[in-house]
Amino acid sequence: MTQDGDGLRDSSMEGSELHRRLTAIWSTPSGLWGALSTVDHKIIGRRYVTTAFVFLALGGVLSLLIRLQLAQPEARFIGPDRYNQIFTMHGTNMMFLFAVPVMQAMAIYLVPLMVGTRNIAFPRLNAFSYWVYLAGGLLLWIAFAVDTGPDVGWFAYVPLAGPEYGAGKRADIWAQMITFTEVSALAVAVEIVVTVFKQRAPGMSLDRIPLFVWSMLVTSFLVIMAMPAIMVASSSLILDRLVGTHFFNPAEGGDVLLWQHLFWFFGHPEVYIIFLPAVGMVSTIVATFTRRPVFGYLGMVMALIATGVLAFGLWVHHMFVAGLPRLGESFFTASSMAIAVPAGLQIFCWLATMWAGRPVFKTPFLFVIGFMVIFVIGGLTGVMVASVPFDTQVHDTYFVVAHFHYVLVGGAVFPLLGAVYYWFPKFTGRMMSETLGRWIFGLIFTGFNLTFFPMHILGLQGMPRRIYTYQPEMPWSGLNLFISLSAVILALGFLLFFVDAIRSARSGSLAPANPWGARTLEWATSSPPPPYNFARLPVVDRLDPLSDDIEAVPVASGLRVDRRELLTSSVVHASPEAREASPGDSIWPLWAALASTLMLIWSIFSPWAVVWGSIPLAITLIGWFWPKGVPEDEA
Amino acid sequence: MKDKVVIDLAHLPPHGLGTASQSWWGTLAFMLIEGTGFALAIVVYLYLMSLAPQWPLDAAPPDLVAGTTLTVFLVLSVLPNILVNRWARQQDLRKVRIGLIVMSLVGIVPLILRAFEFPAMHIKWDQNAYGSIVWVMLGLHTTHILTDLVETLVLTCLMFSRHADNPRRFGDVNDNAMYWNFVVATWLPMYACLYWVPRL
Amino acid sequence: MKTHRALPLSVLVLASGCGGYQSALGAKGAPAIHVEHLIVGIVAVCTVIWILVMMMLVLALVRARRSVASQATGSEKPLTVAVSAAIAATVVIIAGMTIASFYTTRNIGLPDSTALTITVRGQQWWWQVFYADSPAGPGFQTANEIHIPVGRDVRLRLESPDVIHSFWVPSLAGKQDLVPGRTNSLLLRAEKPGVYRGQCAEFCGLQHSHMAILVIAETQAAFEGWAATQRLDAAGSADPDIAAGQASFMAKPCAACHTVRGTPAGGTTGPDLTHVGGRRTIAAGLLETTRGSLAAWIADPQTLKPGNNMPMVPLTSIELRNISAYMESLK
Amino acid sequence: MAEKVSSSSKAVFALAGVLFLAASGAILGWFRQPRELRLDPPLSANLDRIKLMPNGISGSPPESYFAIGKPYESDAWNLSQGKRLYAWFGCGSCHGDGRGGVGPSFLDGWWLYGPEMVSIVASIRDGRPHGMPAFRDRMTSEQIWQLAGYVQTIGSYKPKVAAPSRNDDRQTRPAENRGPAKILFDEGPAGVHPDQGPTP
Repeated sequence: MTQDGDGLRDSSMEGSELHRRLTAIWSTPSGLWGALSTVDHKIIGRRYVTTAFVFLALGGVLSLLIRLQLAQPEARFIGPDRYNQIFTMHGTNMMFLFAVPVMQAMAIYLVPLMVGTRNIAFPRLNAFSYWVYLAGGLLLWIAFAVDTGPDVGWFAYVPLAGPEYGAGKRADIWAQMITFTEVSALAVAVEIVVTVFKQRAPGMSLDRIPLFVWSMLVTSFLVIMAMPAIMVASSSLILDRLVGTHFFNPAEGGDVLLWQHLFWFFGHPEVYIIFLPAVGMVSTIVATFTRRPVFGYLGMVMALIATGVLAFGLWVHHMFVAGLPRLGESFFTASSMAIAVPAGLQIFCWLATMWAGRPVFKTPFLFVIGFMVIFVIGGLTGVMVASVPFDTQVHDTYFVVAHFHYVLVGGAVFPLLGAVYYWFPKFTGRMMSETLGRWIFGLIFTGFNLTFFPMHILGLQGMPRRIYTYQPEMPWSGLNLFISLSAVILALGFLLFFVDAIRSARSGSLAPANPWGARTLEWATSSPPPPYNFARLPVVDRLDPLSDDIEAVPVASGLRVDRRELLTSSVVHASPEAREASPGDSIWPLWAALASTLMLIWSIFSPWAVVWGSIPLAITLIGWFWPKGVPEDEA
Repeated sequence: MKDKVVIDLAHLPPHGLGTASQSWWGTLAFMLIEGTGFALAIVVYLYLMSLAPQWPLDAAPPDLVAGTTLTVFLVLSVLPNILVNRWARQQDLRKVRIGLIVMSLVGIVPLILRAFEFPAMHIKWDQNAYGSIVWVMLGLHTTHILTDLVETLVLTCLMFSRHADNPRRFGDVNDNAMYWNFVVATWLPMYACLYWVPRL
Repeated sequence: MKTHRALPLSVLVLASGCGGYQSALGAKGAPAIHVEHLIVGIVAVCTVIWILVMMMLVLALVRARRSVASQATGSEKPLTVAVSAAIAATVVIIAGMTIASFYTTRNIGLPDSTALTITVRGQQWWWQVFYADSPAGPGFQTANEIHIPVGRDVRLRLESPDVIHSFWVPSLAGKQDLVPGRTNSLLLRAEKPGVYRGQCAEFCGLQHSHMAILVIAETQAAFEGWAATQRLDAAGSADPDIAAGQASFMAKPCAACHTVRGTPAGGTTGPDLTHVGGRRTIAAGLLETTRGSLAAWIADPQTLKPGNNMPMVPLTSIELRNISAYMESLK
Repeated sequence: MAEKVSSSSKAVFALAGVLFLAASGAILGWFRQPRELRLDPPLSANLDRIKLMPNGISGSPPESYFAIGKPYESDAWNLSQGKRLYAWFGCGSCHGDGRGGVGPSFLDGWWLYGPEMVSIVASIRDGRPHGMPAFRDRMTSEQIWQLAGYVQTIGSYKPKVAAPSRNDDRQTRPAENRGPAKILFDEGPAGVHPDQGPTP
């Protein structure tokens, strides 16, 4: 069936000629049009990361406003209406516009490189997912800017977010922003699953997949299984609000707690969707900076999968005080505590790796050490809130605020910052500053602990979450002032981080292909990689294909250079199956994203938007998939 | 770092079919997403039922005629669908063209039957939670029929265009056939839930 | 790093030192005391674990730095044993915590019968409290203040007519949500007489921050005396200011939302004010009850508690003074 | 690679994108919903200064009402407060869910005193013959305006974007944001009164 033997092959091509031809076929044209129509996973991944960090900065500004208001009792700096918008925006923004997208964004950039392929699977879907994500973020922030930001909390409990108590379109904007980000997250999850399953370099069997790729694979499955729940929930909410369905109306057979079940069936796995990629980053950084592979590869993979499975059996621990039967709750106590086993296993394996390795204390590794210190606290307070009686006292207090910041900032943002320092040379071709990096780590580590540790105490002292102020007679003002001042240190650390990142991207010292002596495939190509990633696809015969004793990287030849071509391989053994075309640049994903945006925003106002808005969407999708007669469209 | 060519891939086919193609896996992943959505809708239905004093809430059980006819029709539609799938695998363009025209027509019939299913529920979406969930379940499944119908129509046009005779197009037909089977398969538990659970 | 190691310990010291009248530590009621024991136990165990893990981390980093050559020779077997042992220890510890948690759950559950049942309805943004009919007399309604006899089991029936609230008086018991369409229950029991503050712990809208409740635990006799007073209608007064205040109250929009038993005022939207002057605070714990604070509140409720449902009623200064006097007189 | 698109059509596409973004921004700006939780006492006192025609029908609101952007007709927060006032002040005991009872209906296209805000405000404030009591002493001016805005919304034939959604109660009629007057309108034997109210 190989009737097309006529394509131009790379087999006997010289390096420079190969480079010229591959560049011609894979590169993104310059200019606005090229930027809008590119499907290069590296360009889109960088865009995604940058956008997510912009949202991080905006969310950080909101948190400073919160701290300003809470620095003293009965402060009048921000009124309750604006304050409720601010904390809702902070949570929503950090979870849906920063944490999940940034982890997926790192994967969009890194996974194809780490598995040794030339582009992500479904690259046009990838472009589409970015535009949809951007539109969702703009919707939320523009709404907030015009004083129509959601004010119902990031978990938008009904009936407060429901039709009767959530006046106006604020809650609808929240719910529809969810749809935007979920569509984009689901799309990316599918791309990553298929990339990992089908596009691994020849020989990269399941037991040779880098741990970061494993973590993203498990994360993507979590996204696929968990996010439909929030889509069902937010759609039901919009229907209740717009056309008068009764999902959450107890007077007509609906149920208020149904919302909480649906939300947390998504919401708890969400935590692991954010945390598991960080686990992969930590494993990668630990391996590189201890100069040895991570101890217990199989155990680490099993722990990832076990965490992913257990993640779906924990959601009720967010509802311990909602009045569910106590016996059922005890089951969820047990399952919530059980997740400490795989988490513990990972911690112990990293410790063992450090024990047996030769640590090099570079900035990425410092962030990993900071992660260990902070995340263990977050994990232990997680065990605490898993206990029903314990939780009845700390649920919805600042203890929980402290807990999840220890888990999410300690467990995910610290590894992420480490990962940015680690992969920055690959992303940009330039190194970040090691000196500044140490300062930044010091400021963020100190600022973080001083800011969030006292919140545990405030919670036990009875300070609830989400209050816009507190009365002077409560014994909380001292610690609150202390926290607000400490937040300045933390903010300074992040400010310096942004300064360093921007400065280094423009004028950092030039990076070699493999500045850290790392052993995964993304370091086998130049920094930054060429548009085609690898001139010849690498062949893998071990877990760490760039280990020190390798003299020349084994590669494969025989791919065409007159169309975008990559290799598909079998799921288990990664033995080559076909030379596959990878779609070229296209503007249609952007049009499809704009059509989706039109339909989704319109449907906040009218149910008919789903009918009429689907027409332009269908047109753009047909335009997207209709063959254009280019070599990539044919086989 | 230096390269060392160890294998040559020139002999491989220029496009993978079935499990060797990415789009097959992509379709599977999207089916997993949507399947989770359907499963959740059924869970919501059963959850609301568990809370209700009687079920259906303030309504007679749905009439069986439209829904059962649709179910039988959907199950039967799998036959031509399997044939189209087989012809596409054999890359028999003429048969695939005929099959796709048949499947396009087959895709329209359920929409007509569906129009009779909504009134057969004896309730509107805004009357109570039972009405809300049955309308949403029917609506959710209808969008899937509609989506697949549009996809089939587009593919039919495509197979009559100059792009038709190409393994990649036949792969698309395979994926579309797989998706139709999925649309049928998801309907069966929904049918049992909507029409028979209220009669238990 | 040293300060951080000391921090988990200091949390115990610090927090138990300042167990105020709204604190999970320094509990004064049986359920909260059980939970406090559990909290202290689990926090202590976790602190030890954290210290051990941090010691391992420091040792691993320091050791490896010192002995660069050693790692090549060592086999991985000791590490495997160590990691396995650590995991086994994790399993044992979390099993222990699960069991401890389970027993505490049983201890804080509601007994089959309680001395008193009080219905609490959370509203945006105040607490409506119903005492049921009892042999001592008919039931009555009050707001934002619960009196209970000390040393007795009290069952709270928790309901909400609007959004979800959460009843939380940390010194006496853990929290329990008030969920529209459902009725939840909570065991309350005070071991010592005292005033215990609580506040809504589930975000419920604009004034979630100002939705406090006081639980006043007193001896059986004092409690019965208080209940007897609450059952009475509002007493009239000969004082001309108070009488004028009452007249204004009835003529102005006040009576449309508030009930004062024994008068024509029978509104049900706002709190029952029959004995408002006898309560310690007004506006759900916002201000102490004094004539001045009453006047301030009535004059401009939207500045003191923006977004709450009490409108700003235009009053002359004399009307304001008289109505405040009237309110204060309703002991 | 990608389709060949001439530079002029590129510019058109880019322009379309920019216009689209601008339009979405403008739409959002239009739906800006700042909440005025505390109306300044002078403003609220001024709200009382409506000018009415001698027959008590129609007239004009004070200038300041326009200056603050007619919030009682267009602002979701005020309308939903009005809906709560409707329940708290027992309007339903005479007017039912808006379809009337002892008192007149708001949904029948027949506004006894015209559909303007000032007329409704005057009806609530001063009462009307045949049983409509005056609420002057039971509600503040701001509350009367909020309630009037809500009452006007119930009877509107074009559902307002800011109109309240359904309550978490038993459903008796479609919620205000779905235009109940339009859905439930029953011309009745007497026909509509074009002189007095809007026609559907």
